[in-house]
Amino acid sequence: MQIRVQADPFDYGAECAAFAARAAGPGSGAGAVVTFLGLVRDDGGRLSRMEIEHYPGMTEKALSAIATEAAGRWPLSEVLILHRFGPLAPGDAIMMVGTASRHRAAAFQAADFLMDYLKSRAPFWKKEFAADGAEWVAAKDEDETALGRW
Amino acid sequence: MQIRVQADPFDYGAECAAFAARAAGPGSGAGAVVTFLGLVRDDGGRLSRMEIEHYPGMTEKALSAIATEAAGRWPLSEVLILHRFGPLAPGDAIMMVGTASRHRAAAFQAADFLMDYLKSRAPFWKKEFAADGAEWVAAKDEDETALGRW
Amino acid sequence: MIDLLYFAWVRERIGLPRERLETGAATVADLIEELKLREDRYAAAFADLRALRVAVDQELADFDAPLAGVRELAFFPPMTGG
Amino acid sequence: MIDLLYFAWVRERIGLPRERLETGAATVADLIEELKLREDRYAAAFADLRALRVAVDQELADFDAPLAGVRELAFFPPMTGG
Repeated sequence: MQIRVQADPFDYGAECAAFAARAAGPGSGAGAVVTFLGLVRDDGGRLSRMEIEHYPGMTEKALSAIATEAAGRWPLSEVLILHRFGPLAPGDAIMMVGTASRHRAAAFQAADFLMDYLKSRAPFWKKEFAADGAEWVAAKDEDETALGRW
Repeated sequence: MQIRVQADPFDYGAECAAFAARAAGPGSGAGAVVTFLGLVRDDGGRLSRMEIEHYPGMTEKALSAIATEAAGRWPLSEVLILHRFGPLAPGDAIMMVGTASRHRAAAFQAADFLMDYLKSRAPFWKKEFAADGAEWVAAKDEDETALGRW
Repeated sequence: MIDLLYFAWVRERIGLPRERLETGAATVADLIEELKLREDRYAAAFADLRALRVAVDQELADFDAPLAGVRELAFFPPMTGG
Repeated sequence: MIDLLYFAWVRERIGLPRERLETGAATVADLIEELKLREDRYAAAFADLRALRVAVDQELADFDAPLAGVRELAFFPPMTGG
């Protein structure tokens, strides 16, 4: 299990390769690896930049708890949650998750679960900066509702 | 949209990086990228090797049809299906799919859909070689049933 | 003339990956009956149609599909990709 | 003494990211009432509790959570990670 919270950019391709190598080593039994990559949408050119604030200390705990919960619900040979904070530009990678399991249904469901929980239970807040001003992104009711799926 | 059928191994990390670069270029609006990687399970050491047979000509057509169907159901900025054939060893990468969309639900669902259809509608057949003999992998009823989800 | 292609255990039971055939059969099912009468290896390969799939000119089809104008017919077990 | 942390627009409305406080409040809700009476900026930040979340010693909690033994309390809007 790997949890990383960082301001620095990450190399998505290199992270995928390293995750698959960890997840699918000899004896892991892994047959399925799923990764999700979240990017800053350019929003039709409206967005000039984004700033992500987080709660150092709690963030790592919350992400570990979410990953541990996923590993308890599905037989995962490996889990990755990597999330950036600080200033970001349109097109930048914000975060990624990785899941690996024997079968694909578990890997898909666990990745989807991680994303749902990460969205509403990890202490990150996005602020968007556009030509017409800056605004904190509002949480969506549907994000909270999504947790009811699990 | 990229469809590739090949005997050669592929570099999963490099494929992920290239897919994300194609999928999330300026103006794509992409905010979510999902990849799935399928590996040869070692089956507790039982499996010594695997051989994948396919139907050249029909394979490419079937994969294109599946990718086109996915792109019609979800707003995808990019789709990748890459599948190997020929001899494979435990731990080897068999195939991968990639999907990119504005929102994560579409990217997850499209990747899951591609896998369900690829499993039952693309002309690939796996033969497993173990110490106690060789056997063609039997299709599972649940794989056919899974198509009913969509 | 029609090209017949066999894959996986269908290929192994029939003993070859492809062959060309002149046939007067009207449908896929008729052609299968014709083949089964020819030799035991065909009878073995086509013994249980529920375990078989057919592609007509590289598209999945039913066993009652007509053969008129068809160039390529493929028989194989249910697919196991992914 | 308790550490109070503020994030996102809560931090902006209150005008600082953290502060230490001596309080006799029994619960999170009591402390909020105490803060609201102190200055307008707290009243503005805590005007609508439905728009707020609280973490007690880095765990999400309810507003009626007791403060006895608590070292760190954080107030913030609903989270928007991912």
